[in-house]
Amino acid sequence: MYYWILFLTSALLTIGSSVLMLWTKNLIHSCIFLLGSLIGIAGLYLSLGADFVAVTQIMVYVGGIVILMLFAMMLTGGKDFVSKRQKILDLIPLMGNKKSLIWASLVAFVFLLSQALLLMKIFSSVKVLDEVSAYSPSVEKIGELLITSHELAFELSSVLLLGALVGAAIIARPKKGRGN
Amino acid sequence: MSNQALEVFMPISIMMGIAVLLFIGALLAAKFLSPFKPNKNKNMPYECGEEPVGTAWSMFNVRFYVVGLIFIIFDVESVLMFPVAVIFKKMVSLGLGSYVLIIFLSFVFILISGIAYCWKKGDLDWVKSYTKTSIRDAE
Amino acid sequence: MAPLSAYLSISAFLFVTGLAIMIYRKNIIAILLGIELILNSAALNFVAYSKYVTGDLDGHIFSLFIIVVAAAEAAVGLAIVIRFFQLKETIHIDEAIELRN
Amino acid sequence: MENTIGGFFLKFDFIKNAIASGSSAIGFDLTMLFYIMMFLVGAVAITALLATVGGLGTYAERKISADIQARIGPNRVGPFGILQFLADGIKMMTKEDIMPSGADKFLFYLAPFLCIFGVFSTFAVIPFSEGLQLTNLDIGIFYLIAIASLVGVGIFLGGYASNSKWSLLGGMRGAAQIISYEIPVTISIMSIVLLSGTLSFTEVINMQSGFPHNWFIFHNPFTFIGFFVLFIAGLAETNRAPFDLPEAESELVSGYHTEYTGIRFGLFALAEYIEIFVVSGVSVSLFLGGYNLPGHFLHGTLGAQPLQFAIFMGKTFFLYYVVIWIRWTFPRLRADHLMTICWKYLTPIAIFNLIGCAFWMVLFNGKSFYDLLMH
Repeated sequence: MYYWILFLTSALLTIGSSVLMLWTKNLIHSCIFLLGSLIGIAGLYLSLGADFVAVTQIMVYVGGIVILMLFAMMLTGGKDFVSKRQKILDLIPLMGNKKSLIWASLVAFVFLLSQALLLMKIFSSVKVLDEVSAYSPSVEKIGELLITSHELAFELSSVLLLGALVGAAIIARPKKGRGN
Repeated sequence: MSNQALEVFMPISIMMGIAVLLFIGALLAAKFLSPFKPNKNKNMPYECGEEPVGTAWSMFNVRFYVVGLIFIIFDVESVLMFPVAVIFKKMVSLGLGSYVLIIFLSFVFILISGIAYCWKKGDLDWVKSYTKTSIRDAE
Repeated sequence: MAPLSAYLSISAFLFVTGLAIMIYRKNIIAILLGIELILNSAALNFVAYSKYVTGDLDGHIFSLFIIVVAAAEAAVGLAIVIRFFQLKETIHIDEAIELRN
Repeated sequence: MENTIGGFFLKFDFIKNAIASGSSAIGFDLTMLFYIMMFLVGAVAITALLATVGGLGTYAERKISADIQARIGPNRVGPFGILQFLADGIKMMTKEDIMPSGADKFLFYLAPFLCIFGVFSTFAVIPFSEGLQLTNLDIGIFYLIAIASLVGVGIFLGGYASNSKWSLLGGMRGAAQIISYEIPVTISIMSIVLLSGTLSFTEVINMQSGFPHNWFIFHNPFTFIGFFVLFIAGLAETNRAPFDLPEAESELVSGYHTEYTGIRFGLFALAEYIEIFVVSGVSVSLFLGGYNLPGHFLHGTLGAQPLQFAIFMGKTFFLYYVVIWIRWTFPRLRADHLMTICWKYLTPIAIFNLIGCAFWMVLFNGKSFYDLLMH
């Protein structure tokens, strides 16, 4: 019962926010709808029993990435973000006229169909477990995995983050001599 | 029911629901109780009594972004460190303390080297460093 | 429990929305928002498969690392956007044409 | 399910028997219904408690500040003015809710909601007593850190949506301050997680079995420093003096809630006062022994619940008093000093504590300082 409430609310929040995110003209509203969508995805993780991943999602995205994006928006233009709605064709940068659009969508359709036929075999060979395991707390198991079989990835991720920190700090830092 | 234990998260949903209800209830109550007589002067954004000039948005310093950047890196690293911290005690009791200590310390050390770099380059200073370097360049 | 396909459809929907945002918007930050959605749809797939197909926690670990990479990507990407704005005074994607031709 | 408020009460035989007989009389299992009932009752009780704490917080603030400044303070409404908070609440309800022209309507509504939402959600895991903890999650501490960060988004949006220069400056400062000070808080808490090996509040509290020498603050020298790091950084996260840069009256009028009037300002204020309670409660639970009676006295009985609740509230209100005391004693910091304190003092100290705790675990096998001294 609770599972269904959680699942349906989260799914509705996720899908609704992502549609609104596409629909809205204001960039800051778009970012807030992204926030709603991410919280919905955290709820979906929870409904899958991935409690640690769900909380990580809230911690990193809500507390970090969304605020970082809002900061970046304030640094780059504030209220100028309300964009005019454009015609459908103008929105597709690479296909300026109707003819090329129609041809391209035809080609894409055929391509997708053939891909789907090919991949169908692989997907149908995936066996879903008969008995899905019940929820159990996952932190300790994740900790054990992180220092045993995934230890290299664990250490490398810190190197990746160091690189991101140094690189982004160098890029964003004001150049010397240019006063603030 | 395969999801019996998932219901330990139910109080969280209930508290969230109560927060939503409280917010809506407070707004509705205020709507009925409070007067609503807007006029142009009342709705003007406060600027010490002057007429507001321009939009509210003004150019912000990039240091806000740098602070957010350092924060997010720390945040992500702490997320990865929490599971290891949780099993630290268990590993020590199993006699694997030094192994997990080395893993943990090497992770923390890379984190420290990041913040040390930013410290040295003056990203952690809120005001001074940029002007200092530019003065030195001018000389 | 909801079937695996329910999660997969939500994830596919998120992916398409993210892709649509990347095409629809000309603002670089909006494009980064779309990328976040796409990364999240991938992470959701990993967790769903680890619950329904493999039954172990490797999918969780993979999602964690996706979140880590997403954070690093957002940090560097936004830094580039800010630097771009300082140079061009705009963050419209069509202005980034230095490397054309 | 044993780890929730309902599970605690189901441990007692007479409740269990009552439910069993009730189930057999009606014909279906009442256990789940009992859990949901307990959740609802507990949640409503905690909400009522929070509203009172938030209200009495404003009263206590005014009364204590009056005491410090040799004034009398509110003394008209009720005995000693103790009903002042009700009068304040009614006043806020009846004030006009002004929306500044050019404001972003949607975000203007959303900002106080995010603050309230973030603060209230934390109370699902805060342990008031052994029984009165809505749910004892295995990732409770981590969840609390994560969900509390919604407040930062709320403050930023409050500043942005108002279309006022003061608000925007205050909101940017507030968000920057909150995210900066989250780092020392997280790392200090992590050193406790390292020592206790769990993320659940109840287990952390049960490891500190009552007498002060078992508390984590006196566990080793590093945690002793860690407590002060956590408390100072937590204080800064609540945006209170001396860290109230985002709402500094003398420079930013009122910061991110300059344009907020009436009930929405009230909600911001409520969130702030409850957040102080959260910070104090978390410090008490993690470092000062939480609700434990000395030496697990009466542990696990129904009769101990009021006592445990009183002990937790007593410790928490002591820290609450310290917070108010600090506010009216210290001058406000300068913006650059604020960031210097966070990044150049608190964060390195917190990391040093973390490394120290890790070494302590390996070298002394996790024994406390007192244990090493005695044996």
